Amino acid sequence: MKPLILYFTADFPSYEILKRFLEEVDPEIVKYVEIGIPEINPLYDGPTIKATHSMALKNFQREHLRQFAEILIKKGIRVFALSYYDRINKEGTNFIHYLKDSKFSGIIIPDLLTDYSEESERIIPEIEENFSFIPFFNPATPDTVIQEVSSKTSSWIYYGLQPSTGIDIPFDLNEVSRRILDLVANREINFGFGIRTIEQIKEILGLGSSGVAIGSLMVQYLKDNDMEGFRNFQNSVRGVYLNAE
Amino acid sequence: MKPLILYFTADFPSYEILKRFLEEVDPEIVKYVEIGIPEINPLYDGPTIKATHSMALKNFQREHLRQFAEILIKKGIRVFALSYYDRINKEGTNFIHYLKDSKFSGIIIPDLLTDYSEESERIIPEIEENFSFIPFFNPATPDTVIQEVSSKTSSWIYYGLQPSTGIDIPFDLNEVSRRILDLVANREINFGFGIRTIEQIKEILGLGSSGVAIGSLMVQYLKDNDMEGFRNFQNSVRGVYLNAE
Amino acid sequence: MLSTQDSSIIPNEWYNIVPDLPKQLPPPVDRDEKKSSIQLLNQILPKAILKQEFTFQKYTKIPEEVQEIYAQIGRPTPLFRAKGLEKALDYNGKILLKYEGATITGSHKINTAIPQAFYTREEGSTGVVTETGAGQWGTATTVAASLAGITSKIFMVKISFNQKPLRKQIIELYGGEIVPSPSRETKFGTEILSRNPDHPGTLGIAISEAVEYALEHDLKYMLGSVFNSVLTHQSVIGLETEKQLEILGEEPDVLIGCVGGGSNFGGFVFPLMRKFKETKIYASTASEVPKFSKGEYKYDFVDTAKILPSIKMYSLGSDYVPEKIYAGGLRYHGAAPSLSMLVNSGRINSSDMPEDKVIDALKLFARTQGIVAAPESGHAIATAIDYVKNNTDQKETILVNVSGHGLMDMSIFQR
Amino acid sequence: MLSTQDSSIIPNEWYNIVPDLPKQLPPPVDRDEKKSSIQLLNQILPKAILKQEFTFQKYTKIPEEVQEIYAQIGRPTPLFRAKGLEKALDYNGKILLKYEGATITGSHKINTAIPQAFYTREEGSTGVVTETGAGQWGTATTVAASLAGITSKIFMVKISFNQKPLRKQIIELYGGEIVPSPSRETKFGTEILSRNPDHPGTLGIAISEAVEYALEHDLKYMLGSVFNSVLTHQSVIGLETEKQLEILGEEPDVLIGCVGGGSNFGGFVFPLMRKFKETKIYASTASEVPKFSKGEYKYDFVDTAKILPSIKMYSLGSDYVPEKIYAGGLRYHGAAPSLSMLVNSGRINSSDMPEDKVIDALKLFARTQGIVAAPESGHAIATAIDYVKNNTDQKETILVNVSGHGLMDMSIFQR
Ligand SMILES: Cc1ncc(COP(=O)(O)O)c(C=O)c1O
Ligand SMILES: Cc1ncc(COP(=O)(O)O)c(C=O)c1O
Repeated sequence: MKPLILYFTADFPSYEILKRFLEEVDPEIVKYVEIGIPEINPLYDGPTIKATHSMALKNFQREHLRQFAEILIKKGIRVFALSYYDRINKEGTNFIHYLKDSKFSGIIIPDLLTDYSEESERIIPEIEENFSFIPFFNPATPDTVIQEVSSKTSSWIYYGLQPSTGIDIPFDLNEVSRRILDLVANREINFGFGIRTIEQIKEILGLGSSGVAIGSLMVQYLKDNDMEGFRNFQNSVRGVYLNAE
Repeated sequence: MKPLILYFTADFPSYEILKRFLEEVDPEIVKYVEIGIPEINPLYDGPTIKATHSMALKNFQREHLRQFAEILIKKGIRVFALSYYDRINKEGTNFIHYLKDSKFSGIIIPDLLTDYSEESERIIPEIEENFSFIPFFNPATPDTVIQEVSSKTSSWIYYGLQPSTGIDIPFDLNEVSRRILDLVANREINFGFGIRTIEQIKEILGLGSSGVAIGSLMVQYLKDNDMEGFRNFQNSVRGVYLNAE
Repeated sequence: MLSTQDSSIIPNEWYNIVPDLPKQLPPPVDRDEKKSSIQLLNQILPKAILKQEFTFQKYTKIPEEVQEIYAQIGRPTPLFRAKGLEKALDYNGKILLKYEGATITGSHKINTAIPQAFYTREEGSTGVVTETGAGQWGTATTVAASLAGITSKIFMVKISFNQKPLRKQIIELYGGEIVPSPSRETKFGTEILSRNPDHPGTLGIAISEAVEYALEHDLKYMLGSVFNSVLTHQSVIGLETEKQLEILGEEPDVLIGCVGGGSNFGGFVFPLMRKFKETKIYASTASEVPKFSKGEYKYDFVDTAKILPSIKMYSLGSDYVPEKIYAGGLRYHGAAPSLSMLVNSGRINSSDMPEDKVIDALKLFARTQGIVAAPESGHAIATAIDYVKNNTDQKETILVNVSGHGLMDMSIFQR
Repeated sequence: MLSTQDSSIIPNEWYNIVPDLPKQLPPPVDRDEKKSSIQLLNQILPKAILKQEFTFQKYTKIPEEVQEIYAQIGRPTPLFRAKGLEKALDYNGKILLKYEGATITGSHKINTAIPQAFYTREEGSTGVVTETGAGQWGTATTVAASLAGITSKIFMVKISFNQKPLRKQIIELYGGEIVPSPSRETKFGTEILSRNPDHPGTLGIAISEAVEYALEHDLKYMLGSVFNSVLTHQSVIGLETEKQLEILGEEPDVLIGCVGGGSNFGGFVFPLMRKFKETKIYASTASEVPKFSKGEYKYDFVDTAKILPSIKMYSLGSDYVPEKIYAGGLRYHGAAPSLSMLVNSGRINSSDMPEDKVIDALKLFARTQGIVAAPESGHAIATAIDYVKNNTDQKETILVNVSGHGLMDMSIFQR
């Protein structure tokens, strides 16, 4: 089955609630989970996710990450961290080691290529040495950057459908996906950022070669601690996935 | 030899002086003489000739025309009248008959095609019935008019090098003559209006098919009653003509 | 090649209609027995212009440098289909526009200014002088002079000069010298000022000053319209249009232009009359200056000052002063001799357009075609709109010359 | 075919440089946690524009109607050799000019106004709203709206509105509605006027009013520069130039343009950078607004009013107020993100030009080329002249974009 990826901000809306949601994640359809590390200014997240960061920051403890990972890994789901460059920079390789020790499979750094492209030349190989760097591309990523960064990494690629998530910017899925699929053939590319309906998931899967990452769409369930809603949501997605087979 | 044509305004500067000049006209080189009938407003004459008209008007008597003609015809020179339309119109066929009786060979009406083109359709055939109508064309005469009027007449054609005479307007002889020669082949076409030097006579003769009419160039000799000058002038022209053979 | 505009469309010969007229053109004449105005022209015009003026060649080679400058100032100007206007008028035929406003000085005037300045320089004169009323002609003269590398001096009617500071700015920017007329730079102007220091000036006075200045300083005088040589230079408009029609595969049923002195009209229409012999033709004039409908076809002075020769033309009298000034370029009392003859013979129709219709036409044109046309050109557009309204079921191709843009004349919309 | 200008030169796809940049373009971001300015754009921009703004396709098809209107407003604009200027500078190389002043509104602004108005109508909105400072953008907006058959409303900074009555006239003539800002037509304006009835207005206030008005009346807001979609539309300039260079058989060694928000510059230079990888490139700015030499490369607000998103660009700070106003279009505090990135990376050089050099350049240009260029474009010309003077023995081909004509801005020569 094609990969489905769920995104959660660590400790949103609280340590306990998130843990319960993670336990509910269905390994039959979810292949990876991304855990976002809360930030003061998550620049490239849209307002929905941004709001989760400011709430999560109050609760966040680094140790929780290991616990979240444990829950998922037990079910056979791989876990990836999503962190802005600032934290990596401050905590240094330490942080990467911690993630690796905690059984995270890799890390996504959404602002690295945009705002720290010089640093990226050094950091990507460093990370790749004993961990996975998941390239985060979007329609604004230049061809040359996509080709170069892809060639320096081996894991899957996260492709944001737009430069910021959570905002209702119109785009033409077909157009937006064509370029990346043409540029990086034979590689797992999962699309995310700005998926707003179950319908769209269907559409994206129809484009052929990729799975889907979902974030903003689940925030309301977490906020409301609506486990029932989350379950139904997973089931609807499963329906779409099965149909797409 | 190619035709040389001299123009005199009747009774300028006086009946007597003009008579003496006409007697001096050299039949070896002069083929035709034009006699202009004085007018109050000889519209298409330049200032030099215009001035002769206003002087001549005081002296003019119609009967003199016959006497001028006689002098010339005796020498074998043909005589043509030059008259503005107004007089023809006022005096009617009478005037034409008078000219014919006086042994004039034909008439030139410089304003006919320009200002009385409707009337010309009637008048030209009328004149041509028993007299000669000498078409007066210039660079402003349209192609169609040149062709039509030429076909209705049989005598020689007077081609003015510019629309008014006696004024130092520059023109390209070659350009100006080419059109008329192309439009009316195999016809005697004499050029006049605006010939200001003996040199130019040479040039015009060099163009091939045509003689030359001279007017303004002689006015000073008449005014000064300078018979000597006139004789020398005729001799210079003869020189040019002989060289052109 | 100077430009990638298709410069093969720029003609290499001007066309002079005179040899193709149905009747012979009455020549310019002197009416003052004491001084010859034709002799005067001889002193103040370049020989090449005089030659063109008095000995009519059907085709005159356009000097290569002039062709190059034509390309530089925006020739060929566009010919395009006015789809917006057609739609607004709900017209099933076609409206095509030749747009002289696309030249860098914004009107057709530059088409004759360039060769006149060029010949002046070729014949060794160091500069040109002319008069200007509204300012269009003065601007074209200055640009042409600067491009030819000679000086230019413009006598501008004082009242206009004061009302239109932009004109002073642009003429100076282009390197010309501009003086309000009457001025103290000529005897004639000085004399007028000594009698009335606040004299507002007239076009006649400005012409007199320009001519005197040219004579005194051994400069050449530039002719803005009416004269046949000017119409000949303007034939680039129609000659280009002819080639462009061929490219578009169109044939016009109706030709329309506006008439001040007749130069844009003649330049546009005459070359096209050769091939399109059956077209209907409309010359649009201002109702305030109804030269064709109320004027007489006679010899009259070219200029109010009676300095230049007389020519046979439709004229309201050289002293005629129209009331309004909203289309400065159409205030002239007469019209070029060749055009006058063709109106007189019935080949060309005339159409008087009142101010309100012209303003409406200009507004509609701006909104549907995006172009602010010159008030003068607005007359041609108004006549075209009128024609369409009176012939709605026809599916004809109407070809209109839009002689200039109106960006410097927008004050007319303030009323 | 609408026109006999060689319309095959008009491109049928716009080019967006973003996928070809050396680094990833930092996206527009929100900096206010309470309200999302990106969400706001979503409400006031046509979907098609938003799409172009946020999901970057290297090539976007130009809708056929937009291509037709491009032809109607004077595209392709000419590319020609500036022989007069070369001669005056005694330069042995070549100077080529792309001249956007040849469009009917006199500058490149119309290139983006047309598609924005078109998409607005296609998506069912009945009109557009925008702000204008000097008036160029307002005029282009109104013409584009009228040609698309929708309404336009322009909030013009009150002090400019009072100084430039021509702009009001032309916008109304073109069928637009123009209001001095602050006005009583918005809550924002009303509030400002209640505190100070004589408030002269600022561009920030005008933007706020335009945005509020668009929201309240369900209209679309038009973007004049800086945004990537605008630069994409402006790519018609460079794409045409590329084809025209091919026709002329020329290859540029140097590219020069002026920078306000960066739209004419980006539109001109970016498409050419694809093929001519070794060219030297100069972005000319006003010494009074030295955004590249004195500004910082950082996230900053697009507009003084802080209503629109923040973008990463060279900026003098969104509160920066330059002293002088002689080149209104270059007063903007920042520059488009893609252009800023390329200046930051060193690929594009910047050149600050002081007023006196620009005025001299404009004069020389007028006299040798016959064109009154816009003061903004005068910077590009001045930079080109400087380049020639510093590289006299080179025989290079210098290609300059002249973004507009200056016929409406001649007051700058009065001082
Ligand atoms: C734009 C424009 N059109 C037309 C005219 C009328 O002149 P003409 O009839 O000689 O073309 C003028 C004269 O100033 C003009 O400026
Ligand atoms: C003629 C002209 N050129 C240049 C500019 C600068 O804008 P941009 O840098 O977006 O092209 C303007 C802006 O008003 C302008 O009117």
